[in-house]
Amino acid sequence: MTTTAPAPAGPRTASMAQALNAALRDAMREDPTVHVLGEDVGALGGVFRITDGLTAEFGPDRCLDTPLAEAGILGTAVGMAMYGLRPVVEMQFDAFAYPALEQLFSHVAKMRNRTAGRLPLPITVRIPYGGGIGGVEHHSDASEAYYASTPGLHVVTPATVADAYGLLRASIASDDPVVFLEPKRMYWGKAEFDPAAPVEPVGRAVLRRTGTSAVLITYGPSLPVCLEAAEVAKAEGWDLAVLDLRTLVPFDDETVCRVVRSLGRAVVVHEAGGFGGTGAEIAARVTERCFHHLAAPVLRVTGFDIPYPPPMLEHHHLPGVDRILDAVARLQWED
Amino acid sequence: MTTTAPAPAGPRTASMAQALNAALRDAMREDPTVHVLGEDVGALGGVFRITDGLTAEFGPDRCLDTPLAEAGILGTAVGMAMYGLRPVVEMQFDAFAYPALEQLFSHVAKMRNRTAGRLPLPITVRIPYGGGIGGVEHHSDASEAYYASTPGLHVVTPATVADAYGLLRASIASDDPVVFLEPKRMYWGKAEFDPAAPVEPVGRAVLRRTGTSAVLITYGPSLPVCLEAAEVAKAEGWDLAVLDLRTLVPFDDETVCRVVRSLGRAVVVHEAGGFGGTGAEIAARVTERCFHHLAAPVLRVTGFDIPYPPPMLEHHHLPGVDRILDAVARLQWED
Amino acid sequence: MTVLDHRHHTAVPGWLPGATAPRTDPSPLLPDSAPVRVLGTPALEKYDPALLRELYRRLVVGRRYNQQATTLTKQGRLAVYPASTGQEACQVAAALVLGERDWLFPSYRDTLAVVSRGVDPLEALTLLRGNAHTGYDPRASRTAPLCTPLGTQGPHAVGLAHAARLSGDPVVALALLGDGGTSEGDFHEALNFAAVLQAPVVFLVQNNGYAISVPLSAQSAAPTLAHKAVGYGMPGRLVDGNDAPAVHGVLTEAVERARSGGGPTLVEALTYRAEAHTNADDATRYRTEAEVAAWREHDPILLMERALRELGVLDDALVREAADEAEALAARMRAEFHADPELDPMSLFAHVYAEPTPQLREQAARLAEELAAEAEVQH
Amino acid sequence: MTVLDHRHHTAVPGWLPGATAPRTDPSPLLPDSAPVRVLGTPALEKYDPALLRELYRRLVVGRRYNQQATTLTKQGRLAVYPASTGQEACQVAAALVLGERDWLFPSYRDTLAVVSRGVDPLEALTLLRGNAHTGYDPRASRTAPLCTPLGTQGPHAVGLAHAARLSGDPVVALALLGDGGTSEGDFHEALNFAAVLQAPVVFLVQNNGYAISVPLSAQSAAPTLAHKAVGYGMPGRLVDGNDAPAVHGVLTEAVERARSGGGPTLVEALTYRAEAHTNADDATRYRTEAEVAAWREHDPILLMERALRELGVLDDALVREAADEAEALAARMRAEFHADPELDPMSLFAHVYAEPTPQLREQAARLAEELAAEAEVQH
Ligand SMILES: Cc1ncc(C[n+]2csc(CCOP(=O)(O)OP(=O)(O)O)c2C)c(N)n1
Ligand SMILES: Cc1ncc(C[n+]2csc(CCOP(=O)(O)OP(=O)(O)O)c2C)c(N)n1
Ligand SMILES: [Mg+2]
Ligand SMILES: [Mg+2]
Repeated sequence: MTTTAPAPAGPRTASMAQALNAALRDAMREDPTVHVLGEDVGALGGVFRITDGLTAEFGPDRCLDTPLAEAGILGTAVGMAMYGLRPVVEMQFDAFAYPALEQLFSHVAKMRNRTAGRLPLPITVRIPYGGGIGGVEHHSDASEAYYASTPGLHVVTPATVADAYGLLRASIASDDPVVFLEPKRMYWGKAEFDPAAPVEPVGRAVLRRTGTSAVLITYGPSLPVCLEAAEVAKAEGWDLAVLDLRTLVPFDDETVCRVVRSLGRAVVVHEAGGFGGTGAEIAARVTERCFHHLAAPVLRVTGFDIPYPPPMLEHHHLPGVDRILDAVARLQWED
Repeated sequence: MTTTAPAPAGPRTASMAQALNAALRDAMREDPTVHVLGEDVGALGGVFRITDGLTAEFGPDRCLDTPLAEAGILGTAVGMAMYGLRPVVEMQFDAFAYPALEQLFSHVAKMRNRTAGRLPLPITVRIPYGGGIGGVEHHSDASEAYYASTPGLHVVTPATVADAYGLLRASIASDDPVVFLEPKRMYWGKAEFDPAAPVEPVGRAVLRRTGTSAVLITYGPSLPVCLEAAEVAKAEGWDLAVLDLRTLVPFDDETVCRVVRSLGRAVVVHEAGGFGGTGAEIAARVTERCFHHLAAPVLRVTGFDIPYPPPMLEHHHLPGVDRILDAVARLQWED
Repeated sequence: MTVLDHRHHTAVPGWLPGATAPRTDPSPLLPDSAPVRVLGTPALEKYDPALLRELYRRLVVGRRYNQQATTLTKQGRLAVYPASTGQEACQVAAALVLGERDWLFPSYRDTLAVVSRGVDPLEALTLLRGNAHTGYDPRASRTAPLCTPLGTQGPHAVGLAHAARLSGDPVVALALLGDGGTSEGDFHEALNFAAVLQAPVVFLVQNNGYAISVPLSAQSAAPTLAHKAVGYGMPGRLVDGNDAPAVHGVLTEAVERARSGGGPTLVEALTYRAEAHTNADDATRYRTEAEVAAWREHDPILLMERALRELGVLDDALVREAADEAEALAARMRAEFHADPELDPMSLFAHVYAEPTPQLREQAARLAEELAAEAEVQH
Repeated sequence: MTVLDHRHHTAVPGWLPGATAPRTDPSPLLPDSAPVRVLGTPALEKYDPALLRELYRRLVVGRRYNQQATTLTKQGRLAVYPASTGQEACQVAAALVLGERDWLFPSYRDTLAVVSRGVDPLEALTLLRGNAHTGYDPRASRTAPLCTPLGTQGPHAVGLAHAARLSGDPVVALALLGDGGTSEGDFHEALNFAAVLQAPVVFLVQNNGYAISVPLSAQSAAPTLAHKAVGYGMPGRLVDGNDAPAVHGVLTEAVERARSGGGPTLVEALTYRAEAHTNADDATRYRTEAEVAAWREHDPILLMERALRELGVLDDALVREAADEAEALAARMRAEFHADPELDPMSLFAHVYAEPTPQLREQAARLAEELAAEAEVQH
């Protein structure tokens, strides 16, 4: 894996990994209470190099290589936050955050509430999630539903280089705990971005592509797939809008419902399994709020309800352009 | 707490706690590979007395008081199942199953799949769940969404004394892992039941009350509330059907859709928070499959999206008859 | 003063770790092996009489607190109460060894330690009364919320102590755990992080012989729980947990070591849960009256009284003073807990996030409507 | 034979637990303290020459296996390969000490132990090749799936051993873990359950100095990882993990103790990860060439060759035999892994449950349609 070179100031072309690294570095420069901790975040810079160079610049106390124990890492971060620090925790892979779920569900998500607001926990938990990189089992789970269904957590997931920087900065600045889900297969994709240019705030969905036929509602790793599908759909005579949620909690009902009401047809796309996935919540609430504007049921295009497949079979599991277009075709155009 | 007296054979009046105890005892009598393990399941008989008398009858090897560590308990059960035993694990309360979530998600749910069917894990994980008993924080979580959204697990939850016995027997007999969610506030309610009388199989929803106006779709602790609501609704001129899902995974699309299509109006009721709750999946899939039969959107009546409240406030959180009737009233009868 | 006699203890069923292996002074096995006092306080003379009187006073008040809370529970004024009766020496010593700016990380059974630290019983008991989760201000009282998920407060104590150390702030964190809690993975991870980070934290395991119904022998096969320190490279101490001056002495040593950069210590205090696990528990199902009776001989207040009388430190004035303070506290508790607490249903939404989400605002509005409607009906 | 010299080791940076404390023979601190061999095998003479030859043969074949798997990865034939190069003594000894009916619980790095047990490389490597999760039959081979979530296989080994013991079946379970894995809560819970249940299980911690980039000194402050045994009341053993006969000896003792009802043992084998964590890792970021070079002096095969020559056990015939077997294995691996594996997309639904749910049947039907459509296009 290559080095995530220290980010120059100002507008630049950068990969999402570099943007995340820049966000951490800038946050640590601006706020001495920001501390990074996790496995291999020090000399190695993390297995994805997101923390590259932080220990060199800020020292091992600010960017700490912890012992190998996720509950211990998150539980230690809780104590650090109780003291007044702003910990940013790195979980190495999605499935390796599971040992920390008790700390997350019973303490991180609840501490502010159980202390009547006296003990907020400004903790950001960074989790590389999802598949598409040929990872072996336990390295590709799309685990967002566990977090999104837990009151007390914000759940944020960027799908662009600019959002990677902007949303991570906002998450670290938040006084509430944030589960920050990084679409690991997008780490290496590059784009122009300017750290100084503000992004839409946490909690706001953004229309990545306008359209007149129907809207694809998605987030994180599925955004590029949806944009590609929208391109291909033109040939079939469909002009598809693409909406990037960016934040699963809090959910942007206002924007989502505005778009759905105006178009009357929607497909939700994510790579996690469909059953009990976040797509269910999106489809259910959109239907509750926009029922009489819908020409067809809100359909879902998701991964199958199976454990994540081995690398050589994962492409059969992940929602692709064809499955999205099939769903669009089922939006009862004849009506 | 009182003793769960050994169950006599044949038809009887019993509490759900007694029926569950009888199911364990009968399973252990019939199958020497059935082993119970957990915290305080021995001499104490479990904090809810569900395992009362099992160590006395079968000895400590068959009903084992373990050290206090839930990941260790479930992980040990995995190894026992690998050897050929049929472990039944008791988690003491819903939130205390969280330390075992990594074992559950990464091993229990996946083992059959990751070994191409060569290493099935016939493990039943019993979890008393939900509120309504005045429990202090961490003792009343409705955590079913975490399990229902995890492929590889069956998720079963009884709402009657007969089902408590029948579904637990079926779950223990299953060659797949089952998360068996026990509505703890129903433990002490008594009813007539006959262990010899078979119940509908796992995976089948049952209509507890027929009706002509709309259907309340529910499960576990919310069934009595829905039945009461249906009674009260008569006064308002609504004849409500009540459907008890009994099993969240696998989901009984057939029965649910048949009922919804015939009535055109449905409300899903559960006490877990609404956002990302199982009600979202139910509403989404019913809408996908029955869209043109729906006179109104499928509505949800759930707990709030908050950490479980302290005992003196929990009744404000739990869905009650009024909230259910309000939702029924919003089913656009004027249409 | 009275000495714990192990031959006697081995006679107590269900108490020992491993039917065969009797507990012995593990000093030689413990690192940094200053002799581990398990046989009671050697030279009470070396203790400041003022401290001994203070410990006595707090023990007496603490016992009364436990009795009153238990009574309030019987009267339905508390939802549930896990009494620390019999463990008062650990509870008051834990409170007394901490400085103003130090932090305490209690479990659900440690409300006496919280009250002994100065938190009002009305605030310390909201969790068990059922009107609120945490009733006191953790920052102001430097006391973490009562922890129910076992072992999980261990890493919190480590993180706070570590953060303080990084800031050059001489704060020590003291985490209270039970014997059962030592089996949880979080206990292991907390001790390992503490040792690796050399965090100024002290872990006090109150080994009261049981985790609800499970005896120590089914919880651990270690010679003592203090031996667990060895595997983390930190000092371990075993102390008679019913000997208040001994507990105070061992904890003071550990706190001072932590404050002076010497890193964490694991202390095992041998004590006994004199009451059932909680009022909801039926202890007769899993332990004998003989065992309970044997431990009455080792009651922390009994031991303290005997010792102080021998030393001539205990005069009638002190006895009366302590008794009066205890009664005053009990009276205040009766008065305060018999009044119904103020409850605000809308508080359910107030602190889920810094700002309620749009979804929570909708839900709060719905509840507000319901409450208004109910109020209507009342008129 | 060559002896590990600790003054030399202390000169090796990043390797020791705690910058200051050099590792010394911890025998006096370990319970059941038979001398813990950390300084190499004392009396090789007492070993059966046939065993020594067998160990040598397996070491040579094992090294070649690691080299070939690494090459296949460079050629894109494996998705990823965590080499056990430098740890072959632990890998082959672990395989050799187990009886037919015993169970092995390997981690992702232990495919050599799995192959050395008799599983075909083609089946042992499916996880890392990417064509399937577990390629072998765990029941038939008495080998659990390669475990990736660290420490989680510990409780599995305990449960299986416990179940076998209850059935009067003389099975022993051997769990392979890394130094980093000892920090996980599951490691703690596994050892505690094993000791309390007196389960016939052996925990072998291959301490190769690193958890990816994190040196042992940042992982634990314990004098040795073997010391962790003390806190569970089980014997701990520290052994030169590059000394194959020594590892074999210590494991054999532990397996026999377990089989004869003596309960679990924790064995720490001091070894070194000669390669990067995996082919995807860049070890130059966190360790020096000097350190790697120092450890080449202690290469398990080097040590074994020297020792056997001294004993006169190593003749040219054995050297040739081992080399031929190694080459034959490598040739077979090249042939087998250069062919593309058979893949069945529909297998994704076959084993999620004993019977596919109605939902999975629907989803399988949809995929089948897609595949049929694609097939159409191909024609
Ligand atoms: C993670 C977790 N599992 C289970 C429980 C349920 N529980 C509450 S108290 C208790 C026993 C605790 O024993 P111990 O740690 O010795 O503390 P003690 O009650 O003796 O003070 C158990 C099992 C819990 N609170 N948390
Ligand atoms: C629970 C968990 N957390 C994190 C990881 C990611 N990870 C894979 S290997 C590794 C290092 C393991 O080190 P060690 O236990 O010493 O074994 P070694 O790789 O040295 O053989 C880590 C952190 C994991 N696999 N599981
Ligand atoms: Mg206890
Ligand atoms: Mg290692």
